[in-house]
This record gives sequence, structure tokens and C-alpha cells, in this order.
Amino acid sequence: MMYRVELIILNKDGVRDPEGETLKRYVVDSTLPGKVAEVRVGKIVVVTMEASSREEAEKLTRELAEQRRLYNPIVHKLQVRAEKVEDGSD
Amino acid sequence: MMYRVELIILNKDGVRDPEGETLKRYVVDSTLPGKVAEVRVGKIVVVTMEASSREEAEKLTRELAEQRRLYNPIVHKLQVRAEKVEDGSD
Amino acid sequence: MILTLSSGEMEVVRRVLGREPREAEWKLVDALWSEHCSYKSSKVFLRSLPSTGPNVIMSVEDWQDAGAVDVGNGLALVLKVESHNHPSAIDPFNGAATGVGGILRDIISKGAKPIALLDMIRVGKLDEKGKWLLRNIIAGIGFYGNSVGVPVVGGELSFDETYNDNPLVDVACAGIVSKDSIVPSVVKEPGLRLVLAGFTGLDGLGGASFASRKLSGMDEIGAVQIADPFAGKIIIDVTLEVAKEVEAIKDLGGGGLAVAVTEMANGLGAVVNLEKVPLRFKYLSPEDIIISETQERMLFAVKPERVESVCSKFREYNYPCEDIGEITADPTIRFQYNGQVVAELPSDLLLSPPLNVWPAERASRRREPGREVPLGEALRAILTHPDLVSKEWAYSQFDYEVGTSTVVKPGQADSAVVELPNGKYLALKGDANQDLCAEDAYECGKAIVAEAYRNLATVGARGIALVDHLQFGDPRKPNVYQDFIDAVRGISEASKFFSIPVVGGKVSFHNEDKNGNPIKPTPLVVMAGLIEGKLARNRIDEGNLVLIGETRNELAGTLFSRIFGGGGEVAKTKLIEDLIASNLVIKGINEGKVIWNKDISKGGLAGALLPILTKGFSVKISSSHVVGTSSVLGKMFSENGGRFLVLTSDPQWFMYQAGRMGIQASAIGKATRDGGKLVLDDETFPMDSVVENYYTFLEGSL
Amino acid sequence: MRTAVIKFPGTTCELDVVKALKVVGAQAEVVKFNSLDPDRYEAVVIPGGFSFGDYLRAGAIAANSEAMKGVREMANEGKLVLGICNGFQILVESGLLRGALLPNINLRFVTRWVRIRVRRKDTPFTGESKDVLFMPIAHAEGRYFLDDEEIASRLAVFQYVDERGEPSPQANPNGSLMNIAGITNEAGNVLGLMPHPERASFSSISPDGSRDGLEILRVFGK
Ligand SMILES: Nc1ncnc2c1ncn2[C@@H]1O[C@H](COP(=O)(O)OP(=O)(O)O)[C@@H](O)[C@H]1O
Ligand SMILES: [Mg+2]
Repeated sequence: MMYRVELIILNKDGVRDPEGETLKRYVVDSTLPGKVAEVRVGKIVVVTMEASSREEAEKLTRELAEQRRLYNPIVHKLQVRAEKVEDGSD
Repeated sequence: MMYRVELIILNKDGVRDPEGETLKRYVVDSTLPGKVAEVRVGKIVVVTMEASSREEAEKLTRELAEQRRLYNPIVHKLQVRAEKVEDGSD
Repeated sequence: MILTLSSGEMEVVRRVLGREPREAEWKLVDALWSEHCSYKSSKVFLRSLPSTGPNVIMSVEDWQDAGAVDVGNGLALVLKVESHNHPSAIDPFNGAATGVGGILRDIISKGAKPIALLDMIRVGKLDEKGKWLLRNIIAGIGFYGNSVGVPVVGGELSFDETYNDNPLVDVACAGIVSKDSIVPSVVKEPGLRLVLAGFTGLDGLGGASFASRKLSGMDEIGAVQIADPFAGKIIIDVTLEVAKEVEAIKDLGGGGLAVAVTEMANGLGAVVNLEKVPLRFKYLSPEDIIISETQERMLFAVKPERVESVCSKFREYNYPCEDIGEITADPTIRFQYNGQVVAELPSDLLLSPPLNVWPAERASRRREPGREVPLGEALRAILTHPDLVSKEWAYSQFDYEVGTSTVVKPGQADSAVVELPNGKYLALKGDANQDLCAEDAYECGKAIVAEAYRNLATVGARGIALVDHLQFGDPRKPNVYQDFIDAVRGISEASKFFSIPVVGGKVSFHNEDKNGNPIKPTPLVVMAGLIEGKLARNRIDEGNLVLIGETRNELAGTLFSRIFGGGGEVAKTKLIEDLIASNLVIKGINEGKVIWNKDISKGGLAGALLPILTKGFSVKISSSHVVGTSSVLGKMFSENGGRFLVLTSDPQWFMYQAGRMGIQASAIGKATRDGGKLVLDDETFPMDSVVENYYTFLEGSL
Repeated sequence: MRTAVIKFPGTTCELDVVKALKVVGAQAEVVKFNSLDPDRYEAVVIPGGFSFGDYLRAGAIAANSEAMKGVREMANEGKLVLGICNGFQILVESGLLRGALLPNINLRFVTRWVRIRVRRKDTPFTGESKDVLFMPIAHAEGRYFLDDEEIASRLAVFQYVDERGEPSPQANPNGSLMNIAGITNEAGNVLGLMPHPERASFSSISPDGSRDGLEILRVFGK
């Protein structure tokens, strides 16, 4: 079965995120004044892969991220989410 | 109520993604040979905001992205997903 | 199927073939006959550009991808300029970046190693959209240039509302190759194999016809190209590695494989087996493969026994490379898919579209009388204009040091200087002037060549070659076409006068705003020169200010008239003044008389004083010593050519030498270290906010 | 010293580094990423550029490559390892040096000539160096970060400083922790820095004629 796995890489809470800060200060706050508490900007890697279950897809992707350092554990936190792909497109 | 809105910006299908291609060719394929059909790399903006409903949070974020050129509709596709934040952290 | 062919052109095709072409054949003709590839509306006039000279190795009349001149010690300089205006308008980051990729591949097509890039950028109002455009254009240029390790050593950044919808993104590249290893773009013998490196994808379908059309909206999506400088770097490195093993090289640009194969065959024929083309998507149709404009591909003509050796070098980098066909003696271009003919057309038909000479008519230029502008207000407006502020925000995003040969860096002088492998110093500068061209395209054509010549002189260099890029609106509009013709005439006249061959160029029509108004005509030249004696280091210090040349009250077509209107006369370029004044400056540099110098151009004398003011100096000017006009506004803001501002400790030397050469030079004032003021006769203008604006404007706006 | 200058796909500064190493008399040669034999060399330099397009994160993909196994081997044997700019990023990503290099605080690529103070002279690279060096930087991801300031302070070899030699905030071009421009490993034989010594090795191209890069590269000539 095909899974679409999202690997979301964001800075850890203690690590500054200048892109998010800038976006909030100069763009978001003037468009949505007072509404937004925080903006964070990160990277997303979308892997479309063969796996036997959602759990396996997530596990393989997480291992990939760790072994091949798709993120830097000193500064980043990782979120991994898989979902089944019905027709192969998204 | 507070919502955590994810704004995911990826190149449209049919538009190239050299970062994803490179990652696949030089990193992913050697770790998970034969398993991965495609890798795409994009940007994610996580906005934590006040809104009265999930729909409103998504709508406001989508409008923000359009008005303030957070993406280029000619090249990118946008995905917006909101979820309620229970305790304000993530 | 969207074609740009006119019904008349379609008739010609049917008549020559004696049959109705297949769909793929229409696309093939459409690509090759596009304005972008065929120069059908401009070729006649481009022939008037001087393209010969003792140093010329390869020039415009050869219609190769780039021109080349001899720079001594067995080395050739390869030069090319091109724009990526339309793609940059819809996707400024990728549009500008792929523009850089494209110009680099033109240079490596000759087997030359790219050593320097220039970027000449023109955008409109800095509103939300303008900022988005500019930020992304600069980031995109940096992205590509930095990633492939070719320094962007200079450029221009100008703001004019005429470019609101249609920014101009011009990039030029200089490369170096040993003279006897220049690789041609065309073949001379049948039997050579056609080898294609790089994947072909969906991206950029229909780009050449897209550039030959005005911007119209959503149907351009297919033309979006994503920059992949990493692949670009591999292509550059490997192409230079295999250059000695191949008979011809062509980059795939506008019109994709269709154009590259046909132009490479150059009258001979070719058979291409489309099923051999390495694809990024399996489902690409044969028709699409022919005209796809995917970047980062190169076509090589290779002796059969060398194919394996060439391709193995690409495969070492995991980069696709395939033998896709051969050059034939039969003068037919044939594309086939698994043996099935997809398109089969005579080379000759593809290579010679009917030329267009459109009706031309000079627009009458009515100038509203300007109002009386107080000097203080004019100074403030000119000296804080974005065209004159520090461009560090832009060039600091470029890796201008890579290559360890950038001697004069961006922001240090009017021209960039790079050291060549033979130890000589090469100066480079690009110039355009939309204000003047909007008034008089002929005078402007002359003036931009003269300005580039003077800019090279400021570092001690003399021009040896130039390339031009002609950017106009829709050529079918008589006023636009007349401007085009006039500009070519001006450029041609001036380059002949200076004996500087035009070794290459490019034409970009259909630059219009969303209401269909043409942009101000914006021809642009990039000149290369060599320093024969000393290099001017141009460091501002205390000294006497000498103005070389005559100042005429010619304010039409200047920055002043753009801001305040009116303006009276258009500057008439007297090329002899530019030549003699440049000679004097170069002599001054060689004899150690020049502390710092600058040619007078945008913003007039006032504009030339600005760099001194911004380095913490005050200047004191006596207006009666600015000779040629009695108008104070003319003295300060006229942009007529033939002039330099020099800082020196020996003003007498300049006056004496100028007298002997038959031009004007006068000591007009002094620069002193007690910063912050411009003193004109008895009036003092504080400059603190002007200086502040100079350093913070771009950073603050973007 | 027999010195390998590694070229990854996307490396741009290998020839500049070789040119500068020749000035100090080193026996330097470019070695392609897939053909490094660690036993043949006494030292290795990883030059600047955009290895593998700097996709994902600067240096991340190269850090995983076969070549870096060889570099690690050399480092463990006490041979000299120098990473310049992208080379520094690769050393950090591969764990040979501590910390991380994050996107510049203003989120832009920046080229500029900077002054750096040499804080440690007990490394083979800096033993005979002047106190303050003038060199250009050119990078988009050079903001040094480590979650332990004490260790960072101990390992830091270079700090961005102003005209007066102070590590002031204005002198910090990218937001680095404590203005750190370069660090070493515990043993002192591995050094990474963001500024480019090879671009400060020729008087014709330096703004004031200085050649401070040679202060660091000189060791390869021994
Ligand atoms: N877009 C750009 N890219 C690189 N360098 C630039 C750019 N714009 C301006 N520069 C550099 O900034 C300096 C000042 O530019 P400009 O004001 O156009 O020169 P001039 O004084 O000759 O009109 C020059 O060294 C020029 O090369
Ligand atoms: Mg100038």
C-alpha cells in the first residue's frame, strides 16, 4: 500500500525562529492584528512510499530522518504523520 | 478559542521540485531502496491564532497567504489545516 | 494548441511543404519561427552593428550562442547578455535564477569557463508587489550564481514605474577559454552522434513562444521553470570537462530540442530518436519532448567512438546522458518515436522564416514645460532617489568573491574588474538609460555605449567588445518599432566610433504593462575592456574637484525630468568628447593624478557628488566654474555625456592636459573631511538625511 | 603537507583553496568526493560551496557521504582537518565539530569583509597567527549555535569583532552565538570557520592589500 508521509521539521521551542518572527512582525500582525499568538516556519518533506501499515510508514520515515539526519536534533523537533494514499495523487 | 493552523506550501504537481529530487536520489533511495515513489520538499508555516471556529481559522490563514504573497499561486499549491489547541502548546 | 504563427506564415509553410503539417510539425515551426529564436523582426537591423575587428574571434554575424574576442596569451573572452523578463514577472525567484542558468550555459557552450556575471535589474514602484518582485529577483540571482560559484561582480538597479508589471532582469556573463579550443555551436560534417545530457520534463513547455507574446494570464503556467542550480553546477563542471572531446555544443534554451537540434545541424539534417530522450515523467508525449524547455540540459555533437567517454563523465555524477540521434547529410530534421515519424521538415524551412519589417513611425514627443524647481528641493529629490542609493542590499546577497579574482568589487567603482588567468585585468559594465530612450532612442543608443565606455575609463580600462540587449514593446506598433530601429542605429554608430565590435546580443520584444502600454524603450549594453596601464583604486579622500567636459543645459530625458517634468533639450551625445575625456582620465590614472573619479551620468553632477558625501566628506562647489550653461539646474542635474568628476591633488595638470586635448576641465571645488554638507557658492545644504537615506533606503524598504 | 581538497558535487571553492595553498607551499590537490583515500594525505580541506545544492540544510547531505567517513578517519588519527564555510557546515553536520549552523538571522545570503579575533592560539592552525584577521564571509547559513555556552566558549577559535577588536553585536554578521566565527574540536586538529581564508590570500583582491588568510593556511605548507 502507498502512504503519504509528512515529515515536519520545526525549530525546538527554545531555539529562535527568525523567519517565523519576521513573518509575524512584518506580515501577519498587520493583516490579522491581535489575533495571532505565534508564527513558526519550518520545512516539510513529503515522502510517498510503499509500506504495509501506517505505523510502518511512520517508523521507516522516522528512522530515515534519524539515520540520514534529515533534521538536526540539536535545534529541530520532528513530527511524522502518515496517511494512506487512495489513488496515488494528492 | 486558539487554533493551530498549518499552512503547507509545496510546488504544484507537474512543477519540478529539485530539492525533493536531490533528496530522493542521493539520500532516500539508498536508505529505503525501491520503496519510495516520490519525495517533495516544501515550507510549512504554523500559525497559532484566535478564531471562532476551525473554518474561520482556515479561512483567515488562507486569505493571509493570498494577500501577503506567502506563496506564488503560479508555482505552488497550498494546503491549510487547522486544529483546536487545548493547552496552547504544541 | 496555442501557436504564435500568423496566418501568412502558416500559408508559407503549407506552400513550401505542399501539404498540411502534422501537429508536431506546427509546433516545431512555431518554436523556430518565434521572435525569440528567429529574430525575424530584428535581424535586418542587427546586421548594421559593427561586428568585425582585429581582435574578434566570433561575432554576431556568426549567430552563435555567444561572441568571443582575443585577450592575449592565447586566451579568448566570451561574452553574452540575455534577459529573463517575462518569466521573472510571474515567478521572480525562479525566473531570475533560470535567467542566470541560461546565460551560463551559453558561455559553456563555447567551452569557456564562466568567470563573472553582471545583473542589470529594473523594477517599478516599491509597493507590496514591487518589493516582492525585487526581493525575489535578487534572491534568485544569488541562489543560482552563488550555488554554481560564478561571482556576480556588478550590475545596475533602477526603479521606474514603467516596469511595474514588466520588470527587466538582464544578466550578462563573461567566460574564458583558450583561443584554439573554442567549441562551435554548429556542426560541419554528417555522421556525428547527438548526445543529450539532462532529464526532459514538463516544465517550460512553450517558453519561446511565450517570450514572443505579451503577458496574458494563467495560460503561462506551463512556462514556469524551476531553477536547479545544483544540476546546473554539474552541467557546467562536466561540460567543461568533456569540451575537448566533442565537435559542437549547444545549450537547450528557448524552443528546446527542436531549436537546439535544428540550429546545431545548421543546414545539414538530423534524426532524433525521441524514445531515447531521458525523461523525468514517463507520460511525456513525443510532441512535448520536442519543445519542452526544461533547464539544465546540453546537446553535444560527438564522434561515435567518443560517445561512451562523454556520457560516462555525466553518469559519474548520477546525471543522465544518452545518444539520441545523429547528424545526417540529407538536409531534413526528423524527429521519430520508436521509428514512427513525428515530424519531418526541411532544415532550410525551419531556419529561414519570412522576415518582418514592420511599419515604423516616430512618436511625437511633446514636453510639458517644467515648473521652476527650487534648488534645495531638487537636490533632495535627486539625491534620495532610489536609483542613486547604495545597492549593497542587493550585491551583498551575491558571492562576488568566489574565484579569488574580483579586484574591483560591486559598489567600489563604476566598473567591476576581474583578474584573468593571464594576469590581465578585465573591466565590465552594463548600462541602460530608460529616461533618455523614452525621449530619443537614437541619442540614447549612442549615449549608453558612450556611458559604458566612460565607466570602463574610470578604472583605467579601454573597451574591447560589447554585447547589447534590446528591450522594447510590441514590434507591430509603429512607434515601438521606430524606437527599436533608432536605438540600433545609435548603438551601431557609437560602437563604430569607438571601434568596439558588437560580438553578441539579444532582442526582447513584447515588454508591456497589463494595459498593453510598452515599457520605456530599454536597450542595454554590456562592455568589456582591458586595463592597459594602471588600475585606478578609486578611494575617496580630501582633494580638489575637477570637472572634465562641458555641461549643457539638456535636462530632457534625465532623472530630473522624470521627477519634475519639463526639461527642454535632449542631450545630444558628442562621442568625440567621451573619447577624449576618457583618454584624459586614463592618462591621469596612469600618471598617478587621480585619487578618485566617476563619470557623470544619472543625477548629473549632483549624482556624481553623492558617493563623496556618503563617505563622510563635505563638498564645496563654485557654480561659475561649471562651464557650458548658466542654468544652475542644468549645471547640477544635466546628464549630458563627455564628463567626469575627478578628485585630485593636482587640478592644474588636468586643466593643462585638457587644454592640449581640446576639451574643458575646470577646478570646481573641494572635498573636505568635515562631513555632511554640500556648499554651492554661498548656500549650504545639510546632507545628513541624504546620507542616512543612501545607506538605509533599500534595507529599510525591503 | 600532502593535502586533499575535497570536491563534492556543488563545491565551488576547491580551485581557490588549491591556489591559496600553493602560495604557502602545500602539496594540495583536488580530490573528487567518491575517491578520497585517507591514507594518501596528511591533511584535508573541505572547501566552500553548495555541496549537493545545500538542499535540506547546508552541508547535511555531504555530511552523510562516504568521503566523510575518510575524513573522520583522518581526524581520529590526529591529521589536520579544515572546513571552510560549507566545509564548516559539513563538519558540524557530520558531528566532527559541535553545534549547528543555522540560517543567518536576517535570512539572507551575505557577502562582506569582516574582522575576526583569534581567541585560541593553541591549535596547529593558529599557533603563529596575528590577533585580528581581515577576511570575507559569504554564506546564508552561518549562525553558530550550541546549547551550551560554556563549551562553545572553550571551543571557539574565532570571533567576529568590530574595528576596535570588540565582539559587539554590530560586528556579528549573522547572529552567531557569542559572535563565534569558527571552532575547533577537543583535540584541536579539526577546525571549521565561516570566513574564507583562501579569499584573503592575495593582495590584489583584498580591499587593503592584506593577506591574513595565509595566517591560517600556512600550517599546510609545513
Ligand atoms: N543589481 C546589482 N548587482 C550587482 N551590483 C550592483 C547592482 N546594482 C548596482 N551594483 C553596483 O553598485 C555600484 C553602483 O551602481 P550604480 O549606481 O548603478 O553605478 P553608477 O554610479 O555607475 O551609476 C556599482 O559598483 C554597481 O556594479
Ligand atoms: Mg557610472
